[in-house]
Amino acid sequence: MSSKNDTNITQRDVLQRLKDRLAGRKGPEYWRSLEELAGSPEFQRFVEDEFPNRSSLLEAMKMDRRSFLTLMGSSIALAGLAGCRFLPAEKIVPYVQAPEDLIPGVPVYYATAAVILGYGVGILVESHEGRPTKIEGNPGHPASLGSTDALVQATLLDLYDPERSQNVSKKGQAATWDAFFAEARKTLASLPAGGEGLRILTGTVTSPTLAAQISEVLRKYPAARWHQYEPAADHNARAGAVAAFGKPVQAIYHLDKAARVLTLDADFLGQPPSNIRYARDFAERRRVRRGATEMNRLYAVESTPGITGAMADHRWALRPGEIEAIARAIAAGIGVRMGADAHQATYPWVDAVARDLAAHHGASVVIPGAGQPPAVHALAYAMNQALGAVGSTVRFVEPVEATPVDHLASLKELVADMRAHRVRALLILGGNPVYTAPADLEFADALASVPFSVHLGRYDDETAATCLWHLAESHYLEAWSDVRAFDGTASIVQPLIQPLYSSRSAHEVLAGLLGDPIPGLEIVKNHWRAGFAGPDARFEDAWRKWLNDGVIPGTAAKPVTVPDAKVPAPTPVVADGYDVIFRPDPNLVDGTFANNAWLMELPRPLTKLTWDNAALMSPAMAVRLGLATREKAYVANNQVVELSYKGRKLKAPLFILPGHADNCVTLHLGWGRTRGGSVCAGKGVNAYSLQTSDAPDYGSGLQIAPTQDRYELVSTHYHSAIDMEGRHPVLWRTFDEYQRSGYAPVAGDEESTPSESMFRTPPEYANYDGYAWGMSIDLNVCIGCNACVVACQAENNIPVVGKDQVSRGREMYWIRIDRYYQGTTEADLENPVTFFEPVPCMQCELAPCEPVCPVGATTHSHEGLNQMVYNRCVGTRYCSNNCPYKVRRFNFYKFSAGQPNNAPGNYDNPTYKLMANPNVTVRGRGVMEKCTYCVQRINEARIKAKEQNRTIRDGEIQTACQQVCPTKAITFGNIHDAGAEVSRQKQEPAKFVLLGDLNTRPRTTYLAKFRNPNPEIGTEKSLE
Amino acid sequence: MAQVFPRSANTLARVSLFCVVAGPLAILLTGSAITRSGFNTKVDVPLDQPVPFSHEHHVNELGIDCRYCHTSVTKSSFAGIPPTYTCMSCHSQIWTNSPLLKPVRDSLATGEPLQWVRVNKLPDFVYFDHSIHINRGINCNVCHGPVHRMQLTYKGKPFFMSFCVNCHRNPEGYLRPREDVFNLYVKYQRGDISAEDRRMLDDPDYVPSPAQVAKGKQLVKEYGIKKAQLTDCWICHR
Amino acid sequence: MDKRDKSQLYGLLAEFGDAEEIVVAAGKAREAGYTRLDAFTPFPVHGLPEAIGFRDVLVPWLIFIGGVCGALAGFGLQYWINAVDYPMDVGGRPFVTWPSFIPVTFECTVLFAAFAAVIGMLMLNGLPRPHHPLFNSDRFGRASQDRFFLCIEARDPRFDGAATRRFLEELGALSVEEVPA
Amino acid sequence: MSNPSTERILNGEHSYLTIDGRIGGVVLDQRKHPLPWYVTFAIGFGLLQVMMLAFTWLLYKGVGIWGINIPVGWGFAIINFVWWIGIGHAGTLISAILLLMRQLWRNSINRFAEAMTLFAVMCAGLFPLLHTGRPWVAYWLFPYPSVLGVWPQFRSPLVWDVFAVSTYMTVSALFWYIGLIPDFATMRDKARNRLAQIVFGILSMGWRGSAGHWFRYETAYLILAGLSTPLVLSVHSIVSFDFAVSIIPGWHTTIFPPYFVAGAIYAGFAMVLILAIPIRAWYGLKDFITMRHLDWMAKFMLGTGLVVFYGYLMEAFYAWYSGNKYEQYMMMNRWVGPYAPLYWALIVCNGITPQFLWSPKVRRNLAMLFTISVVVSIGMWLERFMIVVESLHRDFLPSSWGMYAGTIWDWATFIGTIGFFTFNMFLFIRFVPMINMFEMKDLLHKITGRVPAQAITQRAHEAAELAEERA
Repeated sequence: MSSKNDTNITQRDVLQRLKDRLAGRKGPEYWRSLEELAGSPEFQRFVEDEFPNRSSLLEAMKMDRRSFLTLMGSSIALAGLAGCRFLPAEKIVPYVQAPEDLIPGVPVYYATAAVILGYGVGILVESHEGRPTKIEGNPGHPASLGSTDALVQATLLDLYDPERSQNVSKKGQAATWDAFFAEARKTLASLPAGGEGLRILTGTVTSPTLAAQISEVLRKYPAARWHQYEPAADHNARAGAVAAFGKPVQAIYHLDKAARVLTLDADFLGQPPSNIRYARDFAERRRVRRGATEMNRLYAVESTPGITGAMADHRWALRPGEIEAIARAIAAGIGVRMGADAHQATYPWVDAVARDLAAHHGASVVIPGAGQPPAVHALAYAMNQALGAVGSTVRFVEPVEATPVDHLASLKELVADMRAHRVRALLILGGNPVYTAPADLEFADALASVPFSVHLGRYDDETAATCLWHLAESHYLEAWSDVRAFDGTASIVQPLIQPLYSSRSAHEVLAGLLGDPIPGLEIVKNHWRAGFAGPDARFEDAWRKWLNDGVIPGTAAKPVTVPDAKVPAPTPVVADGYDVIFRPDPNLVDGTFANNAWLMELPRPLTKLTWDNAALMSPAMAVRLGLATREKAYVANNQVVELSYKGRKLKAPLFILPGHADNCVTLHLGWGRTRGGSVCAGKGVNAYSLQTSDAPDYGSGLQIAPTQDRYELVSTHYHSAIDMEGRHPVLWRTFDEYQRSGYAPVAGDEESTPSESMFRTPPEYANYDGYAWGMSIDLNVCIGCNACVVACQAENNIPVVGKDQVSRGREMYWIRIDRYYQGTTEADLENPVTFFEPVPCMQCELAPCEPVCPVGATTHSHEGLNQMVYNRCVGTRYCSNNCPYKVRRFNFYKFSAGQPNNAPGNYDNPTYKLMANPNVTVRGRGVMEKCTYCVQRINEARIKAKEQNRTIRDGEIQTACQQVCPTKAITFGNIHDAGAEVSRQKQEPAKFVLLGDLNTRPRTTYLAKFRNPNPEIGTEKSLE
Repeated sequence: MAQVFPRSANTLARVSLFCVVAGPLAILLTGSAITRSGFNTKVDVPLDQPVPFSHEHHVNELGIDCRYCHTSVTKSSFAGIPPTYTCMSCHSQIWTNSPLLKPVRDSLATGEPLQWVRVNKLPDFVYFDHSIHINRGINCNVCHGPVHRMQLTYKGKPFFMSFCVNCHRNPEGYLRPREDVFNLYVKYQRGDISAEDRRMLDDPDYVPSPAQVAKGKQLVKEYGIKKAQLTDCWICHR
Repeated sequence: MDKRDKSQLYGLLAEFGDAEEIVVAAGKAREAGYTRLDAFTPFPVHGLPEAIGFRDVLVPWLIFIGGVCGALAGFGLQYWINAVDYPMDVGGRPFVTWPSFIPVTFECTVLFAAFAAVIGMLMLNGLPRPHHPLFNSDRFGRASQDRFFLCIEARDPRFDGAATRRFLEELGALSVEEVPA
Repeated sequence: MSNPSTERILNGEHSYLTIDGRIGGVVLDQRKHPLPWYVTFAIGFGLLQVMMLAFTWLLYKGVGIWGINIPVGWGFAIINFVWWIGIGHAGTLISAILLLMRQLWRNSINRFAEAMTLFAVMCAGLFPLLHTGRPWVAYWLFPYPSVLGVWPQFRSPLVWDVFAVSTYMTVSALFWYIGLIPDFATMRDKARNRLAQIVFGILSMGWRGSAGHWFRYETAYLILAGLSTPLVLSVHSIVSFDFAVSIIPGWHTTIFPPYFVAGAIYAGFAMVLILAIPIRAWYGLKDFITMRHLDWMAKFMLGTGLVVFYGYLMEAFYAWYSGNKYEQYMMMNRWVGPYAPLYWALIVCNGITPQFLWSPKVRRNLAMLFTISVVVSIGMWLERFMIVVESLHRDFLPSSWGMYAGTIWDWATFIGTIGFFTFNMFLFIRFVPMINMFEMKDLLHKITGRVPAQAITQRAHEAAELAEERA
């Protein structure tokens, strides 16, 4: 029992001793042992160091009673205890010494950066007594501007994932960090001079510190080599730049300056890490208000339908191989000197597009897609130069990557060397190459020939299984690091919580190997101190400021001037049989997020598929192949097809996707995992097993054979709603019509609310002079990215229910994004106009759900909220039946406890308990739930305002969905305040009410969708 | 045929018939009585604590302010339980080796926190915020009973919903000027406290006088309390 | 007969073969001035109550009162809850939406009335009464099956053991027996 | 037998004693029960176990074991609830309404029709309770002064249901018991077995059948009938409000109350026939439940069946006439949507089948009559399926449309309650006189009585006057 005054134990020793005690323990057992440990003096002192946020783990385990009970108790309480009866006697445990700036019950926010595919997105993390519970965007960060996306939101779940690898293991046997470092140092020492045979494999590295550490390794072992492979990175852009300018420069687009945008198969609204910023900038030019005179126009050429194409004013679905030809034709049209092989326009609209782009010199931009060959990128660069875009809508900057190399080449080289037994020690820092490497490289068996292979990763995945050593990697919320955003801006990644398990960051591992094992904080801090111009005193201030702001000023990538882009010779179009297209999954990307239940269940933006990927193809193609009938072409059937490509075969369920390019099949990567957690293992089919290194993005020569197998895919849109069933859930106009009509109201009689109601609302409510909450959703800038869905899930403790339950129509999302197609003709079927419509609870003033509740569990508040009281609900489901919007969700089982079949990502698991928002009740079995307009945030703001004797300011309350929205499509506020943004939007002629004719008087209203088609290409009439 | 039943059967029959009707009624009434009784609510039942802490001694005799220990009561939903250090800030000087305080000293020595038994507990679907109630001049005793008189701490009021709703419907009787919230204990100690306030502090079944209600109405205006809203479900349940 | 054995005698029970006879017999008995008499039949015989001079109109009134109480209780409860105790905005409806209170009010009316009917009928009939002197008679069992009985109680001022027995036999009773008290 | 409509409602040469013997004998002589009783009872008992199992599992796991989902929040539970409640209605109708209409033929069937009502309502009552997500707090639907200070929400049809169904259950039980008292007395007096004497003695409350008893008895009974009549109409109207009050296309209709009540009586008579036809054979009660009775009931079925069919036509008409796109789509969806086969099956069962009853031959053919009754019962279940499921599964926003199918547990619950019903019904047959004996005797007297009632009353009055003169 060490006494208070022995002070010569440094914090690290303490950590080390604890870690040693915990070494080799897993999962729940580990938790218990921590609980036992929590009281021990060294641990006590250890958690009371200068960073209060780091004491969180201990509090979570012992201190924070109230918040904890909110979670543990509520399920019991909701299991039918009315009032305060029969609650178990419980302990209330204070601190021994309270951390300085921590007020129990009051959340604290810390700035840090989320790491997505190696790039940073600035975030603010809400922490309750040291438990990170919610991620918000950092308004000061260029890649975020206060918003985030589904991926960033979901990284919170990753942190608490109980299936993360929790320790060091050798050949699957539990080991210790010490054992690893000992063996590693021995191995390194045993290498021939210069570290011959030492290899490091990483993904994209933008972290200055990590880059420095790696180069230090390379300095120490000159013969060692560093390889990089990031499957979902923008390889072609790099190659394209090299082709066009002879050096790897990076293009950054400024869509807020662009009046005309042409994407060549580019999903700039959906592709991380720049999607959040691009979406915001794009939306800025697209909002249409009364009197608006301009609106940007988006042309999209794409093969796999994506949210970018869905937003386009003109969209053409083409085989990926045909797009270069289009690019050349348009390039020619806007005056790029093409030399001899100028391609002739193959489509009537090409010239119109070219003219339109050219007409907006300096205000138009062409964006090449990640999936397009370098040539297309080079062409795009050339077009942008010709359009005078460079400097306005496009900037060329130094690459943000520490060392921009051709990843695929780098990987191939590594594999070759491994086969030739030239690799003695391989250090894989992050990533899962065994799974993500193209099939033809057969990475796994090459790796098997490496005597000393180490894998540092968050999961015990395919690579971990193949390597000699597996090291648990820390989540970015538990380890110090730094990272650069897509535009180069650097941020310090500061942890909010002690590592939940015995894990370490890449920094700590490298430092350990370099024989100088210091904690991550010091590694990162030292690196920046070294680079800091000025005295240490000022550094400390700067450092504190960086941590506080979440960005390091002046670190954005430097602009570079580029010569005129060389236009490469056309690549011959090979089109035998069908094309196969490999695309990162919209939610799982390359598989990095595969074990994240939130993202697994989250319906894909267009297919609305959950828990599976599929072979996507166009209706016409399915009909031609006899896989579907013309009448039912758009209804998902359970066919399984066998895909044969370059001698490899893969069976995949078929999903018919309107708008998919003809004669090609899309497979989303990231699925069909064999290891790496129960959430991802065995879900979907592995597209990598068809991918080859010579054509990683798409290739021709695919054969498709129907099989007798059937497989049930689950899509949350039971109805693919190809037309709107004679209904008008979404109203839209063309921008031109709207202007010419003099901004006439969009909603006709049929859609608008009757002025009369049968009953008089009690004056106490009708004439209430306090706040009146309302919401407005601008469909014109909603890109259907799902960020709001996940944000809501994180904020409101919404459980995951699993594929089986989703297939029964029991998903729990409080806000859903409806996807509608317009048009019924076959042409429409091949390329429909797509609409997205987020639907939360409408908070009707004359709510149909309320009068039918027998126990008054759902009633109206004076502020106009449709209150749902879980603890009063008996679960008759009558309210849901009577809700015309079907936004109510019911706990058919105790979903919060993972029932019926241990659905992951729920709230009674010890780790997930830490994640839950203590201000929102965790719902038990048999109760109804629904969107509350984030009433916990409203109440918090109201209390704060009252204490300061003021009224709540406009914008002070942000609902979770509003806060996360990259395009700021959602506005919330007090509609009694005429000056409030939401009130202004409700005055817009574009305002309409969903199912207004039912006279439910919703507080949530919409702004109509506008489309801005090019009159030269064929004028469309909007739905009348 | 002969008599099947003796004469007594007549009375028996009538009595049993009566019981059939009255019996269930009686059971229901007993049930509800038990629900409301201390047996269920644990009101007035001191719980066994590691240290026999006396609020009366510290508050009333020594006049220590509530906020000295319950630091976050004005800032947070959670009133806060004093860390060991707070106790020791005095008890490192006085009663330094009183056997009663051994657990406290041990806690400091070992770093093992004190484990108090929770006295006032709300169900987890009820979201009560101390700071706003204090801010609106609601004295601790309104909900916690005569704390300043408790030698051992016990639950002062049954936290039934009807109890909360009663005050949320007519707050006037319980509102006080902000500065008085903690001041009242000082006044009480000095003895220059109004009879009304004294009753409020001492009497668990305190019923506000008309005069107080009138004053309260003033405060409602001053604080801009929207009375109607106070009984909306989502004020307490989320 | 003297007081004593009159006191231990309940009355004379005459047995008849069918409904018409008992009505006639009952009528005759009334003519003869007997007042404390009662008739027992296996099913309701029309005219018999009048014949023995039985009148009672209490039951309908009890039921009516029950119904009124029910209606008031039903509507009153709903009104008090929604207008006084905890008025809430439910779907923008007024606090007192009387049309939607009708069903419950109606059901309460019927329920209370029904209870009044049953309890009233039983109590006025002095039921339950499993023990009764008449059950001392061995033949009385058939009153619930196929025979019709006329009983002249010993309490009747004009009751005279021998005379009354003779009177009953003259009425054509199949049998006349003394029922001990 | 010749033309049933001219046939008598009491056959054979009967005296009061033979009536008692034939009916009461069934109960008093426990030894001679026909084999079918044991078979059917065994089946019922078995299915009852299935129900118990289903409900246990339900309480353990939650309503998730059923097929319900969003949008179809109500499934079998509510379908069965409405179905059973409907069946119950015939009993009250026969005993109350026909009594008021002085229909003598009701006497021989009202007793077990009422029993059927009770047991059907028991089955029905289980569902509203158990379909809730948290049955253990279902008592919140009753108004009682709770420590929460909150009350039920009386605008909700579900609260109306609670009151309607519990009142209906109570009043039916009282009505039934009152009707039994004189018969219990008879049993008491017939019984030779001491135990039977005591049991029936207690149940009969010492009934002596005095003129005064009978007088008050008849008043009370008549008024109870008067109360039950509007009650029975209100109950199914209120049940129909569960749907009519909502805004869902296919639910939101004013025609529901009459259409539901008619449907209820329709289903009820079908069930009475299903029970009566075999039982009268097994227990040799053909004298009491004659072809005339069956004929009458068949005609009732035909009549109510036509009303129900009219209801179906009206639904279609309103859908078209309203010009409301949701209503119109709802109707189209019933006709050609995924559940169309069920809809057309319903039309065949409830619309076409009963038309056979126009022919006296069919009405006289027991096999046909029995089959038609079964078909009608199925049809009425389908009707509720159409109303509950087909309206919900495609309402306003295509994005939230869904499908519904009952799971094995849904079926277990449904079949189970049928077992529960049979179980109760056969206990009743064995231990309670299944036909009202005193009313049959009354009937016999009315038919064979020598002296017209008026004359008797006349004579009585003269007697009374004379007596008064004397005094």
